[in-house]
Amino acid sequence: MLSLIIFSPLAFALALAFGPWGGHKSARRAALVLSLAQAAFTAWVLWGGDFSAAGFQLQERLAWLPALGAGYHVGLDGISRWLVALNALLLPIAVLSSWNAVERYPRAHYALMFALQSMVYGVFLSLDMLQFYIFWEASLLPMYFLIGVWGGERRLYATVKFVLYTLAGSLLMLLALVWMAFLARTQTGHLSFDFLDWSSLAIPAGQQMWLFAAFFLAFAIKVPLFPFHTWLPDAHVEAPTAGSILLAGVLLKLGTYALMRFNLGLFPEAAHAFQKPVLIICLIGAVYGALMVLVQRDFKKMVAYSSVSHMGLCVLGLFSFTLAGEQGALLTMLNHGISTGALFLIVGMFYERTHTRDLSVYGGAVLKMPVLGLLFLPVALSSMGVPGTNGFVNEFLCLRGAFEAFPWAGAVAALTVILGAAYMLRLTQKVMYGPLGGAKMEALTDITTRERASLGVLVALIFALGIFPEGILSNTQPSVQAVLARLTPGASTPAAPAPAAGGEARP
Amino acid sequence: MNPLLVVLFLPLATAVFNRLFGARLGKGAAAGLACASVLVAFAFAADSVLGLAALPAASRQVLVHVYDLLDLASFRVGFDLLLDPLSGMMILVVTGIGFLIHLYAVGYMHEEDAGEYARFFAYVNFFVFSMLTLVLAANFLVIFTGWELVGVSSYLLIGFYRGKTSAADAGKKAFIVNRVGDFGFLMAIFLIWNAFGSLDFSAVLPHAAALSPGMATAVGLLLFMGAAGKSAQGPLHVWLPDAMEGPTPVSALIHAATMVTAGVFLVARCHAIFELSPLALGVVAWTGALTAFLAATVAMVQVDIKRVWAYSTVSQLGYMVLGVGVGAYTAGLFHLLTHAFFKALLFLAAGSVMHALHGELDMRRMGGLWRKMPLTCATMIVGAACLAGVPLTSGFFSKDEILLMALRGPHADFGLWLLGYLGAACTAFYSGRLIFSVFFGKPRDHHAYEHAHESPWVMGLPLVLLAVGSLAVGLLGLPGFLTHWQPFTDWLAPVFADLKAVPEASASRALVLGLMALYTGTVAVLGWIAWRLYTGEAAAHPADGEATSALHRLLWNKYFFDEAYGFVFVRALLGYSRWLWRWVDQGLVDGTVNGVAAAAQAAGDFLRGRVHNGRTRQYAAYLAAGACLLLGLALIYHR
Amino acid sequence: MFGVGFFLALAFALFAVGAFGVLTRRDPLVMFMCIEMMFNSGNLALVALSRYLGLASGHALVFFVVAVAAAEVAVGLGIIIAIFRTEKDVNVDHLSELKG
Amino acid sequence: MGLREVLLAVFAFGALAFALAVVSTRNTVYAALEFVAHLLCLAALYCLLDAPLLGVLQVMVYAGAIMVLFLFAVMMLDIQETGRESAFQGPGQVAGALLLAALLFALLVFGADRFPAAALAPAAAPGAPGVGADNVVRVARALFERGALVFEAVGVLLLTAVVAVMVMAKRRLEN
Repeated sequence: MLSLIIFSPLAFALALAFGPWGGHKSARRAALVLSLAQAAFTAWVLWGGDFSAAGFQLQERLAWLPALGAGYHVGLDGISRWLVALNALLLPIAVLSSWNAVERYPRAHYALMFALQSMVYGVFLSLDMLQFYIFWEASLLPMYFLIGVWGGERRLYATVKFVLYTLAGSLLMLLALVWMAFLARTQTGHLSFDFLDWSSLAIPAGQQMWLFAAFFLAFAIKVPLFPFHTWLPDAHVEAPTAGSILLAGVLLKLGTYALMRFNLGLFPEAAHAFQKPVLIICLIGAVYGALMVLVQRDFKKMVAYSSVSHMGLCVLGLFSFTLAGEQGALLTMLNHGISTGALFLIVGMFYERTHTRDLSVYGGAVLKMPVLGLLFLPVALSSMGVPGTNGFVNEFLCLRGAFEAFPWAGAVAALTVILGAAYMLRLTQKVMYGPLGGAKMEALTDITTRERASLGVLVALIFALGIFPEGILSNTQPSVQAVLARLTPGASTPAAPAPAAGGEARP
Repeated sequence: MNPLLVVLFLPLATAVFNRLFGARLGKGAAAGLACASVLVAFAFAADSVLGLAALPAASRQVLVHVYDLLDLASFRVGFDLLLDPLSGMMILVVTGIGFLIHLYAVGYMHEEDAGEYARFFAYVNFFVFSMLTLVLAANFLVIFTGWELVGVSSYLLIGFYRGKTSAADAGKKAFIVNRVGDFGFLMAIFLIWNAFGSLDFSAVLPHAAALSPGMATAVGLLLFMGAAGKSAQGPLHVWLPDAMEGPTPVSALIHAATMVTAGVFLVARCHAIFELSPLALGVVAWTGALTAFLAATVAMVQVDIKRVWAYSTVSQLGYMVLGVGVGAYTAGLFHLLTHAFFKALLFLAAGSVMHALHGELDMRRMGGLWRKMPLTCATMIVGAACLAGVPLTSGFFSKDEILLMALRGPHADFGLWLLGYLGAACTAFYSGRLIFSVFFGKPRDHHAYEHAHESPWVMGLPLVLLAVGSLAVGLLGLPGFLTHWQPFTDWLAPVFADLKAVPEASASRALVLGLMALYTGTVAVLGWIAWRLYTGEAAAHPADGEATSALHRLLWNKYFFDEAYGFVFVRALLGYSRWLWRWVDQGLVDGTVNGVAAAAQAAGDFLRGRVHNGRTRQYAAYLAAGACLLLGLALIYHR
Repeated sequence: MFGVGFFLALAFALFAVGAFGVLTRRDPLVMFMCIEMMFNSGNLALVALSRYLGLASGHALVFFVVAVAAAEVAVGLGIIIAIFRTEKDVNVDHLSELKG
Repeated sequence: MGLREVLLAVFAFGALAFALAVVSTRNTVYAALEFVAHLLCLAALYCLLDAPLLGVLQVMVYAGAIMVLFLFAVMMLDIQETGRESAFQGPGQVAGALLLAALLFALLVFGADRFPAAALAPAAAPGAPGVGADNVVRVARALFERGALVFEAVGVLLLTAVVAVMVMAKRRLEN
């Protein structure tokens, strides 16, 4: 069933690319129908899994290269379930966002989006490491073309930078994969790339350091964490709206998901050793990212840097090795996908009307677009992390996790609460409020029903997840606890700073 | 369906309904719906409070669990509501005064078109919901949720006139300064979670003694940081005066009666933690006293009547914080109650004057309006009297109690009393100044004077009700020696039962009477000075800007707080970020990335130049070297 | 004294001298001669080993080497003369148009 | 030290001497002549090493045909004493070349030592090169029986060489 989820978008992509769809109107309608069908199917399959336990559900296995120990092995558990759901959700929205924006080669545009979708499904669901690597690299290609063909002026520079950057990181990971496979052979007698086999390996601490570092570099570039983030603003600025939505909504999550699944899952001792440096990188990333947003002139660059800040917070939660932190990180992946997806959707709507991303042109948009004003507010509040919206829950949990691990880390990370409010309000003020800023603003027309539908769905989710976070947390908890159990079996987690009277019972 | 849920969620429901469909319903229906929902909420609130009163004093608490918010393995927190005497009082104030202000707003916002009208009432209803969430919270997470939602609704309402940049800026400023306070509050919440493993008041406050003194001080100070952000105390007061950009009913409801008192409510609610660390209480008391005095001085020179009342609010909040800071929680809360009434009255009256003079706020262009607006004048005089502390008014009783406690209370200090007394003196002066320059003396702007007219009944009625309320509420907390009938103290006793002793002022009757005489004298003298200055021929207002003395310039520029913050935070931060962006992000990080690419290309070119340069003999040399290498390797590796 | 080692050493010496000649001389003709010299050193080694091992195939191989050398000289000189026709100068260092 | 050894020594050192001479003389014609002498010495060595056929072949084909071609080329190019400036190109390059040549020689000798010829000796000596007429028969058998295919290949190679030279020559005539 899972293989169907992975490969059906690919089939749709081919159908779209070579199917009988003439003009760009019929192509986009077909793309929308197919994407909705895909989303429905995925939802139906995900609904099937029972997630009270921590293990992998709906597994499918196929011997592909037994000599190499590489097979086709897919599985789903609490962690990857909601990420797959997010992926399924964002595609129809991305298709809707390219409704009028894309005139050139529409069929190829939608086909590439479906291909990207299929690759991302592959990454989230694959349990065989070689297969994971293949999907990981393959996910770059559709994005390369999406940015390269339908992008802005400096799209070639941006897209080559994006692909090479990620590639450079993941080559190191390939080395680590091979090393692990041989390690598996020395310990279990046969070469194996299977994640479940690797989980049972006893990896010597020394080697763990190197393996952890290699994996971490590849995923840190993808997340992106502080020193490796400069590709993101360029990629976003030059990407078409649909590209930005998928890039921010899903591709960034590949990095954080992989960090949680592989770095924390396979290398406990190394994770503990690297905990402090990683926390420091995340702190820098979070605060630095927020500062960068304050000074940007370009609308999309602002949102891109805010993603760097949010993702820094997410990995901060990941590396706090506390239940609250991990759950917070997982929730950040979801909520960031929704709120930043919505932000890019809004940027797209503005770009369609004013054809510029330079903020100096904007001002007083709410007077001409009251409905957008109504929908823009929850998205801004979610990005700021105001209670009642989804942004607050994951920020609260991540900060809680960081605070539980190292109070100083929590304190510094909490600065992003203030900076977040500062940059989001500056953005809202610059774009929405104040007097009408010139001719371009006069020509603004309010958002159409199509745009209202896609934005409305995301805003509804923002409120739903904000008010009922337990809906998601309850069924990701067993899997997250399993990862945590591996991480801190013997080692005691950092003692709580104060002599706890009530006592914090460790999971 | 517990009545509390109705009290809480009805305003939310009407807010959402108004925001989405209000415009289509038309102004009457939208306003009617909004006012009705708050009135019904008030009714249900009164009913639940009466139910609460029926319970025996010891167990006067009602806990309502709505649903589970977070359920991590060892830690559960739910959306729980707690009704106890403290929150009972607060919900009555919020819904009661809220309703009157809604009624007033119906008249005040009349000129707006249907869309804006519905949007206004939606936001005000949303504010009532947020404030009730804050007040009824049973754990730190829900109170924080209410805290932020109140911040959001204040942002929306201050920036209500979206077209005006100054309004939007004021909204942004308010929210960001609140967020600075929330940062401290969030840190406190995490420390409490670390220490107690739970966030429920029932689990944390009774066991507060478990906190080490150092930790108690830290939590106390951080909680107060949150409170200062919300109640505009100390360094975080800058946003309140600018919040006057919002419509006047907003100023009355949010920036006078309810939201700004949230800080005092928080300190009262967590008094168990504050009691553990005298240092934290000291900081609270001194911040309160200083703010009270400084704000009062600034209020003396302002010319915009709403700004005068704004600074007066900051000053009165200083008194409440002072009261709470010296351990006199009941006195502080009593002043909160009385202040809610008369400050709301003053703002609404100012709104009525502004409404009559078509938006004119500068008192130097008013005068002699009492003939044109007798009702507004009368009610404003009542309010000003309470504010100034004229004897037998509610303000007199509540402020005296605080000043008495500052002198003789459990954590008393003469300096605190002195600051409080000087503040009270300034308060008497500026309230007199405002009343006399607006209503008495010669009208300075004849054109405006001609057009002035009394406000419609829908605005007049709330004024009258609030005036009566202001005077009546004073009776709830008469000084001890007058009567043993202390309804307010008795009502709050169960909440502060854990305090060692209800802080009875250990003062003799003579001292109390002496102090009262002192205050009455001060009020009378300053009132007379104000009369002489502002009703005589030459109105003694220096024109804007040309400050006569350095002190005047200092006060006129509000101690240069805004300029200092503007420089330190805004410009320095942005400058640093811009530098960071250009040098670190573009230069260092992106530089290395592009540098690596350029280096690779340069290396390629260099090699091409060296190797493929057409010189045959060099090729031969490379060939020979290659041959040697291979031979050597063959020899080495072939044993 | 004159065993196969001696002749092999001689062949290697000739090979080294030939290599040195190719590396240092700038006149293409002399370079060709040195290349021929290297060919011959190969032949000498072959003949010496053939005699030592008692094999005739060594000689056959020398045959082929000579044939190849002849073909190589023919084509090489042809090229040099063609270059000379156009450049009027055959100094190897000046002929460097064929560069990357 | 019989006559054979004396001759061997003479021709061996003669070949080496002439080789060094070819490399060092400035004048190309002298180099060509020295190279011919070198070849003759080698031919003599072949004869002394029981390879009379090769000796004769060397003289006829190599010294005769190829060197004549060289001399033709020298005449055609009428090189004006290109060797006037020093035959070598500055000390640096010469040193480098010397180093490389010495290195080659050392490695080869060292290599030969590593693989003693004895190791290559086949179990049985199928056909010793023999002496005199017997040598020709054996070489012919080696050439045409076992090496027939290679022989044809070399034939093709020579053909292509001839064609190549023809093509170059033709173009030269046109311009």
